[in-house]
Amino acid sequence: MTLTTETPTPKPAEARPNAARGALRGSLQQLLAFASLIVIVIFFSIASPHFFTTANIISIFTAATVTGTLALGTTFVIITGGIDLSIGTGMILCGVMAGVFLTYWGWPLWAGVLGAVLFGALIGVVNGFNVAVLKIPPFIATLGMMLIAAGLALVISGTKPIYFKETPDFQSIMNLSIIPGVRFPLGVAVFIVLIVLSALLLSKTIVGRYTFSIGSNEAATALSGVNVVKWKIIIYTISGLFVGIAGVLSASRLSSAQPTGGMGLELEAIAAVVIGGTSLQGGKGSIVGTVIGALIMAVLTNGLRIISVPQEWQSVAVGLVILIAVYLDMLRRRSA
Amino acid sequence: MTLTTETPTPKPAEARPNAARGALRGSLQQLLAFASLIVIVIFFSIASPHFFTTANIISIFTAATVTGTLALGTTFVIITGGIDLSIGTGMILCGVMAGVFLTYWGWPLWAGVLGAVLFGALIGVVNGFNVAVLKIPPFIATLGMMLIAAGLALVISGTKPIYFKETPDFQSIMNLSIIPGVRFPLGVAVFIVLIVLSALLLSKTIVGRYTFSIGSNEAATALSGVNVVKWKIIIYTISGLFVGIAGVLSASRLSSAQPTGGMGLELEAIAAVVIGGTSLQGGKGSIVGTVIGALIMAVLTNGLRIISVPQEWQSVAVGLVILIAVYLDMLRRRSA
Amino acid sequence: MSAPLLEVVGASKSFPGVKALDDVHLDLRAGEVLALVGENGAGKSTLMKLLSGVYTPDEGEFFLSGEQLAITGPKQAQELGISIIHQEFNLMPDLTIAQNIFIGREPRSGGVFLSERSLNRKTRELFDRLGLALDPSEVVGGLTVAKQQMVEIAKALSYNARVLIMDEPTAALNDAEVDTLFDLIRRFTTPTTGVIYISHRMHELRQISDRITVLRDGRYVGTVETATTPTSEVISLMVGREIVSEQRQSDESAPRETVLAVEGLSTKSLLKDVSFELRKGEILGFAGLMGAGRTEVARAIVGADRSESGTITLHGRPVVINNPAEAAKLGIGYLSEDRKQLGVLLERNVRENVVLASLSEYIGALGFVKDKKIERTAREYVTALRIKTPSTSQLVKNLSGGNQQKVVIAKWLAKDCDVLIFDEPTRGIDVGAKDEIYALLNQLAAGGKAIIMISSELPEVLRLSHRVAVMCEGRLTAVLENADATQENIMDYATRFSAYGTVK
Amino acid sequence: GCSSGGSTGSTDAAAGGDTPYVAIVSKGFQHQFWQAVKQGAEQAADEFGVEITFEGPDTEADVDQQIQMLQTALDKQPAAVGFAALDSQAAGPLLQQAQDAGIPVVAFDSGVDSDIPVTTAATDNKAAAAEAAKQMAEAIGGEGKVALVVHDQTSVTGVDRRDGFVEYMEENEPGIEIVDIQYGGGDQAKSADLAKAIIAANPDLKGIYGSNEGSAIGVVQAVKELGLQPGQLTVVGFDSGKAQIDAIKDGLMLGAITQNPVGIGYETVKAAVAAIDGEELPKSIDTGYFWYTADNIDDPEIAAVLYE
Ligand SMILES: Nc1ncnc2c1ncn2[C@@H]1O[C@H](COP(=O)(O)OP(=O)(O)OP(=O)(O)O)[C@@H](O)[C@H]1O
Ligand SMILES: Nc1ncnc2c1ncn2[C@@H]1O[C@H](COP(=O)(O)OP(=O)(O)OP(=O)(O)O)[C@@H](O)[C@H]1O
Ligand SMILES: [Mg+2]
Ligand SMILES: [Mg+2]
Repeated sequence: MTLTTETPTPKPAEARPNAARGALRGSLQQLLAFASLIVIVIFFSIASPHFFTTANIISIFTAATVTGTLALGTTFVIITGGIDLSIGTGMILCGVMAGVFLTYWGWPLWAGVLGAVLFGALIGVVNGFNVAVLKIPPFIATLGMMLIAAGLALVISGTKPIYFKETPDFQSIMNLSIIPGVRFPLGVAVFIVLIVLSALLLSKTIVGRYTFSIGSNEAATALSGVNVVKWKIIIYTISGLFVGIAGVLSASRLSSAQPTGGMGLELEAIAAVVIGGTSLQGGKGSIVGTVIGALIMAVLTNGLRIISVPQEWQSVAVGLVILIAVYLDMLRRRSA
Repeated sequence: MTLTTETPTPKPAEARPNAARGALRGSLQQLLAFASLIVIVIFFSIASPHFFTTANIISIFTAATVTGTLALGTTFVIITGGIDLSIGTGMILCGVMAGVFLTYWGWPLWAGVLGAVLFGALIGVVNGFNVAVLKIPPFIATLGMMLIAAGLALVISGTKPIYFKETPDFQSIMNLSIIPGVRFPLGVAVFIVLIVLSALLLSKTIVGRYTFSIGSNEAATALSGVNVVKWKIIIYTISGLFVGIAGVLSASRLSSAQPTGGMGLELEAIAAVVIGGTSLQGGKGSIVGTVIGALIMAVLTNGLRIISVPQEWQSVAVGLVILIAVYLDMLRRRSA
Repeated sequence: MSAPLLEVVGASKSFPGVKALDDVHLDLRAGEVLALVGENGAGKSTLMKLLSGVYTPDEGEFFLSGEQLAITGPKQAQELGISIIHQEFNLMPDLTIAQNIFIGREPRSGGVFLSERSLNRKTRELFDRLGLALDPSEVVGGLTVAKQQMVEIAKALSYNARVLIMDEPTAALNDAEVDTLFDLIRRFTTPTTGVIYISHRMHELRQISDRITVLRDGRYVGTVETATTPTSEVISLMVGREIVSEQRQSDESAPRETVLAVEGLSTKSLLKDVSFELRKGEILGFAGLMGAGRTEVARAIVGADRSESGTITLHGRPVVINNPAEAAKLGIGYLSEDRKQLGVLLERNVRENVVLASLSEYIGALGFVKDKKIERTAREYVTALRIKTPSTSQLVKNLSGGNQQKVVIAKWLAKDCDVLIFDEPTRGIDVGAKDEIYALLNQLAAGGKAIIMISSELPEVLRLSHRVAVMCEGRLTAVLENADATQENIMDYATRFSAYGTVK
Repeated sequence: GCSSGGSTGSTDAAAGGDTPYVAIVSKGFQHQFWQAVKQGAEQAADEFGVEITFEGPDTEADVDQQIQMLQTALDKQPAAVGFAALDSQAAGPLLQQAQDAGIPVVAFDSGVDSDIPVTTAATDNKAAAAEAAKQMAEAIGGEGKVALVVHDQTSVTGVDRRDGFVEYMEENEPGIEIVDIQYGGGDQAKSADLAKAIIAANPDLKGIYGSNEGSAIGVVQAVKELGLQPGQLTVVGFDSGKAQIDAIKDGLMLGAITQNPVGIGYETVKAAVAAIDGEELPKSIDTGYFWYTADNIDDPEIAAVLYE
């Protein structure tokens, strides 16, 4: 005997999401952010002949690489219902550590890069520990880490930029042109690989499953026998790994480890994630969305500069686009 | 079997927390933050003879006034479970508006000040509208507003500071010494009045009750016939009023409306609120806590400078204190 | 006889200021269904949480087949073979049914990647075994409460448990679904397994249980054989007094004025042309199967959901209601069925919850609230509804489910509305309290209020309603006078439409 | 001409109209100093008939943001670029790219550590800071404790203005002790709060040096809030702006160093135009600095380089 033979069978009027609809809705959501992106691109292409050129498109991707990498990692954290404010200054600290390993300590290139990335993971472990074990709310745990990382970057570097004198090749990581003739930088290729990896991680692996599960209902996930503490630490560590990679990419791009800055980058990355349809309440989100969000931010910044909008108006424009993009997303969700 | 007719009377084992205990618990929570504050004050008093002097204590209060005012207003928003990232740059914009009203448009002092404060309320209304009516998540709605306000401050001022040439008295609002001999500035007195007002508002009025209700369970509050949309707009407007007041105080202190800065101040204010025991999940919080939180931040910054800790270490120290203070608060709550 | 399957000896558990369990004993024999009953707050859920590793006991020993257990956590309890369906849902709304059921036990392909296909296949196998018709890839958040409950049950059964604990599994189910559930339980109980079954529905105990253990005020009262003990005796063991047996609502023929008239109410998702009138002083019961649209009618009336068309006339005047605040202002109160999500402020105290809907009546000059008056009102309702709480400043989350429900009722009583819509007002409430709530509803109706009462329990509908409205698939299929209504004809009207909305 | 700092007209020009387009990427745009540079650049743009855009990062810590701006500027294929590097090394690959594309680069404000720029229009910040130190030493009679409130810990200007001051004192004034160096990010309120802390910790402090407009005004603010008598504490500053000018006139501040920001902007565009026309340029253009006090503040030569 089945449940539904007793009750009236589902009828068309019973507009409830089913699997097919769910999938469609998922892609619609990305479609909407994607549509925003297309609209913005078309607008700038009409407004300036310098916008839609190979060189400028590569510039946009290059600009999106560092923030985008941060956004990829923090997507995991946000889907758990957390937040990571330490990614901006954490990235700066990882860049400084790359400088320390390579220039001060003379490690070989691969070791220094690996070391910096793992240092990012370490920041993530500490964040994860503070959030999962000490139960400090993510906003505060990572706000504290944001300040600590900013301070440590200055302390460790001696408040001076570190140059990669010993390993001149370091700058190739971001800048090496891998397609002769078109200036397609290696860093952008790295970013694309990271996108694919994180998409797989989020949608096809157990980490991804628990990321969604924790964000959806943490208590229930724990009651189901999942070691939520362990997995949360792992998820923050993943975010930290991306912070480390972003630190290396950014230092490589600047051919130097700058000990300052990074503040505000976390908000940019979070904005990219949310524009891409990931909910700050947790439980919902996608990598594709985050990539589109990061591209919207990068295109907007670049395009406004290309069409020479006075700089003071640029921040107004970005603010408005964030509001409109997320509002449209809300509208769609409610009508769906 | 016989039918027993006794009604279940409360038994002695049922010694459950009563009103008095609840109140005690509330004050214990503040006690803990207060204890942290005392420990920090004692530490610095021992470390430097210059710390615990009348002049320096007044300096600390002066430094706490602007951030503290922002923190008071944002306490309401945070208790509803929201967040307001626009308070920092919003404050800058309100200062600029004071300059526009008083210097460019030649309004009388009272009108210009009122205008700037109401302009802050207007920012709050827009935030409230975006959050409550358009249902944009508070983090994003106010992040957008943060960027818009930063841009508008530059646009409106023409990227120049505005000086209060027409109304030299404007600077008295913050700087006038109201107790002869000890240089107790009027601004600090204003701050103290704001503390009392906001404490009354939060604990004794209908706005305060609904602030807690909405933060506790918004859907249930709405179904109970509370016009949640209206009250949320009101609550964001209250935060906006405090932003306006902070803008006036800050411009008055500098005798000029500076069109830049303000970014990062929102995180400082939010940190003060959270250190004071208000939960970012909403539903819990107090003004006393926020004031203690703001004082902890101000004492820490001042004290570290007084004992000449190298500046790069200061941000590490503040980060650590935030983590420790909130961790201790968590501990206490769990054991309670 | 050999050792019982599961034995609890001398279990005690205190919360700050509350002794929830005091030296409780319990034994579950292999192959039986043991019912656990007691008033709201008697400690049933707490005892089960000790068994499932959610709480650690202050005192007490547990034995499984004679072997002493040390239960350290939920996962370990599951591994020991103790599976539980909690009173509150524990599902991840953003995941699919299959993902929910196998959370923590995902099948993997090649060691790294998850295989959605084998996950769905395993789930379908489970459903086939259990006789459930659910789509494993559906997202749980979009399911009805009843279907979510079935997912919970399927999840608990998917562990090869020896002891299955069910904490009020039928609170959200209708009769047909309850039958399905009982069928599952009977299939589950083999000579090596046992079920502990908690419910406030007395007639269910007779259908499913072998023995009944009674708790009162955190203490063990006794265990009786179901077959040889009359229900009235179980009830008096539970509440320590006699409950008047069921009686039908006497029909009053005097014509009364219409308070609320609903004409042609339709919504995008479900409702089709719903029209009815509600009269002063009457209780209009709404019956129907799960998903028939009763809740949706209520939500559309108070403006919690948008309606596509339809007019609402209140006291003869047409009104437009856009949100619950406007409804409340017009004197229409809605008491929702989902207590935890939509009813109470769990983190606030009893007092604040009681006056939430009527707070504007407690405002003095300058917008200050009158705390003393609030306290007086709150205490009044705590006494009147016999809400079991040490004081009005107790946080609602620390009350038992039934007492939370009473707090929600108190909230609407304090508001003094002309029209009250009670959606499943007795869900999760013990027999004694139910009786009190029935009396209250009658008293309110007698006092001139117009009441809509949505209930999935037919006996309750029949007992309380002056008239019974029956819904099926978003349509109103009948409005019956109490005298004409029987369980049989209500069920008939509730299944009036076959598939795709055609009339039978 | 494009005088309003980047009207959309410049794109058309850059697209191949006959007016050459010069993209200027500075170290900032919000502060008065940069606005004055921009003003000078616009003056020259009008005079020489070129289109310009002027932009800079939000703070002098945002090296990355500046690099993005330079990249975008190059993508617009300008006739020349004016560039004030926050970090020369960081800009290396882009400068190379500019050179490869045949776009001349004019460095301004501080030197770019590279052969690529055709010339550099700048103030010697270290020498200017040393001048401030010299004036301070004279005012306090070569003896006592002094402190610094610096706007930035890592940027070239911040470091040069700090080191120029400190090194002068160490080399020439054995009687003067530097007791504290704090960084206020150029934010007035923050600088005021930290100056107050320094004064509280060192009651016998003789002087404070503020390394840019915001820092200097912050120090003045601290003096006001503490109610110190004029002369009790010697304050020297850097840059101008109304508040600083007023403080000097009121005697709260001894004097300040001013660069010639309008001149920097003007010379940068002028040099860019020359480079576009293929003219030879000197390796560096010194735009100079001045020490001004209440006495010489109204001299035409000084008044011309101050901005309000
Ligand atoms: N976490 C807690 N903190 C404080 N008190 C609690 C807590 N959990 C339960 N209690 C109290 O313990 C007692 C027993 O509660 P329990 O939930 O076990 O009752 P129950 O028998 O399941 O009632 P119901 O039938 O209403 O579900 C109640 O008085 C309740 O208020
Ligand atoms: N917000 C919503 N989104 C999607 N479907 C909904 C929504 N609200 C209600 N429904 C669907 O509308 C139908 C009517 O549900 P409703 O709750 O009104 O039924 P009911 O008769 O009260 O039954 P019960 O409460 O016993 O489940 C259900 O199928 C439900 O899933
Ligand atoms: Mg229970
Ligand atoms: Mg219902």
